Amino acid sequence: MAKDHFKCLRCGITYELEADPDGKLKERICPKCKSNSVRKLKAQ
Amino acid sequence: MNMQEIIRQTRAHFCLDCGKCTAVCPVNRFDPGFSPRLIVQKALSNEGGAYDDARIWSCVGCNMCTVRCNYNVSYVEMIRHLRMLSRENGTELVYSHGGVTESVMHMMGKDDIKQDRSGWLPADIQVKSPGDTAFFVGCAPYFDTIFKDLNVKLTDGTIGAMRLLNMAGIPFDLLDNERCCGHDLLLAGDSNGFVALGRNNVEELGARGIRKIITSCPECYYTLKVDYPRYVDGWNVEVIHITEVPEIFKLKGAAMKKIRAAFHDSCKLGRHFKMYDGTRNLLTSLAGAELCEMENNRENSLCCGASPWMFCGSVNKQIQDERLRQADATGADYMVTSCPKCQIHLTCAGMSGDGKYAGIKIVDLYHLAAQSLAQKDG
Amino acid sequence: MEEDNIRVGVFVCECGMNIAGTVDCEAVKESAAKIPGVVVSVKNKYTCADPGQEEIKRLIREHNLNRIVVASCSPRMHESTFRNCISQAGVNPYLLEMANIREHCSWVHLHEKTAATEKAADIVGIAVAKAKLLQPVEETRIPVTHAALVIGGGVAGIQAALDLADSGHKVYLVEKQPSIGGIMAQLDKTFPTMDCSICVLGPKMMDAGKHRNIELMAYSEVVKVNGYIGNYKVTVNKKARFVDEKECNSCGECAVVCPVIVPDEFQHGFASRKAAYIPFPQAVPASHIIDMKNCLGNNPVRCNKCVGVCEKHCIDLNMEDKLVELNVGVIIVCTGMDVYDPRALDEYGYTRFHNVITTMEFERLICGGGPTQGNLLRPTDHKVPKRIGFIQCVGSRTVNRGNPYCSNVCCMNTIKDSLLIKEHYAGTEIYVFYMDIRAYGKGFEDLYRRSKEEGVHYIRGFPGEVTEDPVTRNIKVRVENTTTCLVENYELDMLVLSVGLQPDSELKKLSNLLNVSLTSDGFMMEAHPKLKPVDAPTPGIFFAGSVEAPKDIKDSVTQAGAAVSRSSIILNADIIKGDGVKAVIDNSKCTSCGVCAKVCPYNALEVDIKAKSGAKVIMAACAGCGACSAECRFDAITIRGFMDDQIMSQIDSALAVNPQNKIVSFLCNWCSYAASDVAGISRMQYPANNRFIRVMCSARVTEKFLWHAFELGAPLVLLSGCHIGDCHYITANHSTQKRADRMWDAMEKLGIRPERLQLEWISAAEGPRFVEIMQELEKLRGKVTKEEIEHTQKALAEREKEKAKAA
Amino acid sequence: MSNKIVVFSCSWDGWSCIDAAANAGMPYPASVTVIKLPCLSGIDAGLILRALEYGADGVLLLGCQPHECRHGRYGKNIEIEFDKARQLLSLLGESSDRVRLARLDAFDGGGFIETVKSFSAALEDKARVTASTGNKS
Repeated sequence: MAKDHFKCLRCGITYELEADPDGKLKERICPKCKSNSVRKLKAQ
Repeated sequence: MNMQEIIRQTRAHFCLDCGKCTAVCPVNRFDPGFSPRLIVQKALSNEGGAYDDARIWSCVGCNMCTVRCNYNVSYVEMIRHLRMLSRENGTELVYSHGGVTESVMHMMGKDDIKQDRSGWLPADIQVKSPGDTAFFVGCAPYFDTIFKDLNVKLTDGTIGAMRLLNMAGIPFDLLDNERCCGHDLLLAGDSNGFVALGRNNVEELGARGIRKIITSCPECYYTLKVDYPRYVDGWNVEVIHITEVPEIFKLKGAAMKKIRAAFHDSCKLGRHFKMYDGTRNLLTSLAGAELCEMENNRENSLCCGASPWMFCGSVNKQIQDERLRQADATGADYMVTSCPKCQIHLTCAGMSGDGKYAGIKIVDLYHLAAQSLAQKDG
Repeated sequence: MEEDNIRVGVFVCECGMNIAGTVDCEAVKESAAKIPGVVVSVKNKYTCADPGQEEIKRLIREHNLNRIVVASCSPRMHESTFRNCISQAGVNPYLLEMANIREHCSWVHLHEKTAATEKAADIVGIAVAKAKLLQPVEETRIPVTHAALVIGGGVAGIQAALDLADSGHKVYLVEKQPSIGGIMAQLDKTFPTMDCSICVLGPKMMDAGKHRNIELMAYSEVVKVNGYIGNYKVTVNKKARFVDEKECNSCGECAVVCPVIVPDEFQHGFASRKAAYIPFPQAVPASHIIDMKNCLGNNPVRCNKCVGVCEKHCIDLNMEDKLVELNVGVIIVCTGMDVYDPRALDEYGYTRFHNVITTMEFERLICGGGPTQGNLLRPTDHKVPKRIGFIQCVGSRTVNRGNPYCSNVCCMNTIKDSLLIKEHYAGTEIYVFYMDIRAYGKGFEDLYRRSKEEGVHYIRGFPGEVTEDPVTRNIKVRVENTTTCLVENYELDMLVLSVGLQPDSELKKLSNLLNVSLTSDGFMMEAHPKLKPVDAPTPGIFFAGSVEAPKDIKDSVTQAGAAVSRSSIILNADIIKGDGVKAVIDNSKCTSCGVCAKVCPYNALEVDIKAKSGAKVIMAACAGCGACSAECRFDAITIRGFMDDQIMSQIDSALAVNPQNKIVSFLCNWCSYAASDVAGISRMQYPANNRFIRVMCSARVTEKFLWHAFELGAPLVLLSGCHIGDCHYITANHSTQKRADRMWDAMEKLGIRPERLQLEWISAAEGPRFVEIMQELEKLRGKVTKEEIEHTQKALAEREKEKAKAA
Repeated sequence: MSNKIVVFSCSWDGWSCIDAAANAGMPYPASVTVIKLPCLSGIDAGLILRALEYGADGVLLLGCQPHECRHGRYGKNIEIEFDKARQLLSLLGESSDRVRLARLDAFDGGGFIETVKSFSAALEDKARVTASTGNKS
């Protein structure tokens, strides 16, 4: 399954989520600090 | 994993308590005390102690419940997690067949063994070594020995599958030291045993540079494709089932005398992967058989009645008996399976009991197909 | 843009001790007085009170002031008060700027008086900077076409059309089928009162057909919708029915001679009709129709029998579809729903066993006007079934073949059906297989109790699959009774699948025509689920009935009334006034690239990419979010009241002194600004280093603004708006997220830490979260070093140079 | 001699040999564990492999001569299972000689000691060979 990688720009953690096949925009919330300053990292 | 995580992962909290799962459960048909719904409800309750309920060991893992469930609650996964918890809490298992399969799987999980993995291989099978694609044989050679008394030849099926690949010009390598995929250990809740096998398979494949696996065994297919990515570190191999190799279907068969065949879907290939047509196409176009569907077929197919070598009791025998009755009712010449274990269980059921269904000939799909092609060539 | 004769008046409010208790208002007044362009700076105890307002008016006159800054509370509190006030003094109300030194300052920095005073002076400075660039704005005035379009002639549409027509408005009622009536016309009885459905609906249908204010367009479909609130242009395809509906007196002679026999869809295929037919006896318009798909008339050897037999000569087999254009002010959508098709759920055997039927089919079988004259006979042998089962939730509350929601009407419908059976055939055994009975409405529980009193068996549990006895054709089910935990077996003569409701299969198409959104369930999305339940987000479009969610008749009728009431507000006005905050195109810069039209959530921009004629704003449709302006790469779009230069100069002012200590935050008007007000009202304390700039929507914030802040040495910038899904401008904040992604990438390329641009969604209720974010931001600001800021400024200067070179 | 040997002994002639050895004071290594069963026909390949899986170096099946079987099973079943176990061991790449089937006459204490000793020696030899070849490769 395709994964999207994210980095929280507030607390710095990175995490991954299963990519939404529809590509629908969803609110990003850092699982640790609940910030929305979450950057989607480019696929390596 | 704790109960909360298990509930979340299996979507058990969505259970609507509607009872559809129990109404379709083959085990419940013959053991009214077994209810997938109640196991899930028990897991959801505050006590969360469903794992010490002895009934969790009765599930055959056929996935009928999940297919019917409004919210796709993964009962089979739930059962597996409960079994793991139960074993972590010291439950000793009663295995059928004197536990020989479990011991063999455990011994295969040792790092320093050197198996004889090709002694049974006929000379005409062409193996391309080295190569980046491997044919995953599975445990058929071991089963041939263990179930010698049933007079089943499970390697015929795997050899058939390899012949088909040879004829279709698909090159494949064989592993010198292939381990069991571990399906049965995992489903029996033996995660350590499973991981030991997985780790050794990863090493073996890595050492040989294998990038892709073709297999004909439905359970190997499921385990390598679904469970390995989840539970085995370093797994990075593409897994396809032999019915997903398009070249196979270009072969021309049907030279044999027309036979009538009742096709028995395996739970893994069927309900888990919804692959119903590839096998049937092989049967009709390559083996040239006339397909006779049983009363329960495709998604509604009845399980062969036993899964991970545990608890083979009266309930399991009754499920198998019912399946044989359905095959008999079609009046077909053969009952065709695509899974070595279905073949073992149904053959055994046919031989036991009052012998009413002893006459049903149970054959492997790939064996049948390869035979038909060979006769045409010859 | 700055005019020479800008004369700003600053009015600093003490708000009793609310502001003066923390902020030194005298000092704020003094510092404002020093800003160039400020002519007067005064302070007042309560600026909003009469004496305060009088002073503003007096000073406007005395000093000829033409820009007013009131430094007091949140604009959400008193902006309209002061706009009124200055317009009374002859100043355009949009020449006012409020400096929020209460909620944003005195209340949230209670213990830092020096810092608070400094911040208040900054806030006033930022307001003056914007005020100097304010331009007069005229509110838009939109004339209204006094007619309404009602799409869909089910019970909701009929009710809406009648109510609007009765209140004197012209109504076009467009119905896809040859007759109005919808699903209600097919029902036998209605719950909970057990009224005859067609008996109560029939008269309403006739009224709608005859009303002088209603133009009924049956067998017609909306094919195109243009325009905006008050001025919709709608094209309707009036399909040929091959019978002049006005002339036809439904004598039925044509049907008698017609040789073609086809299944009757109204009777769900249990009866047949001719190709020349009337959909049902009570149909409105009461006219026959020729079913051209089955008519022989199109064959070379013409049948033509009907034409010959029609004495009134109203049959014309050469009739063609006609496109009709309508001008309407509002549109009410009442297209209803579809019934779930149980063929996908084949374990219930609907496709395989004839004695398995759906609830809709049951309605026809039990109805006196149905194919069996109300005799309940089972399909295989036409015998009265003695044992009937109902399976509930077929296609509802599931993600596995069906829909995830509760379909709302099926429980009550089954209860009603069970009573109908008991009424006609008292001895019938009835088994209802259910998981929850939802009898939530007025009179519903009574009906449920009556059904139980009549001896209907309610069994909690669903059959997993259904089989048929090949000889008797009886239906066998195996079900776990989940209350007793025992699996039970039932043999039934007939099984009724209580099918759920789902969105009309063509609703997606219609929603595209109307530019309205659908929820994830596929039904219409409301402008606000609680407070605007019958408004579409697009102004001037309303809905009623099951098009919004599965509903029973009563709720559909209630909603029709609500939609009519909302529509009347528009139809009763000659002119509707719009807010002045709108997009404005500078056609000299526009390249007609079309990007703006793509991001506009309201379809308020028209761009002819080929003709290169420049973008055009449909003022009535524009809501002023500014997404277009921020996306335009050519600076060709700006937003009245939130112009680029105004915001740029606010940034200049915010960072004029000690930029390294400050955080620039862009707050959207509806959510994050409201949250900042909540923090203020609740006296929650946070660091005083933040400088806020209000925009209507976070989507308005151009990359240019953000770069500008960094150029001026801002250590940290916050971009904030409503949560995704809650945007006041439908989906405008999706542009914000995408822009933040682009900014982060660009910053990284330039060697600027992306962490310095923060993005937060803060709802109007999240005061505490707002404060927490302010505190977190201050921590992040502390980590930005002087060297880092200098490096950023250098990098950005390089970038500018290269850009200039490239140009 | 430290090979761990598990002896599955039938409770008739097999057990009588062990008894006789003990009565005659004939010693055998402490690493030999004896498990008494009613009859060898109750043993299946699973049990044999389980002993090996759990760490036994060898499994010795000790029973009556076929015609002496008190249960009338004549040792057919045990031969099938013994064969299965040996075959499975070779499939696994192990020496099939790790399992040995011995049928002794009643009270043959010396025979029992002889069998255990030769089995142990054979296992020892095998282990040495494996170890040396293992070193080479």
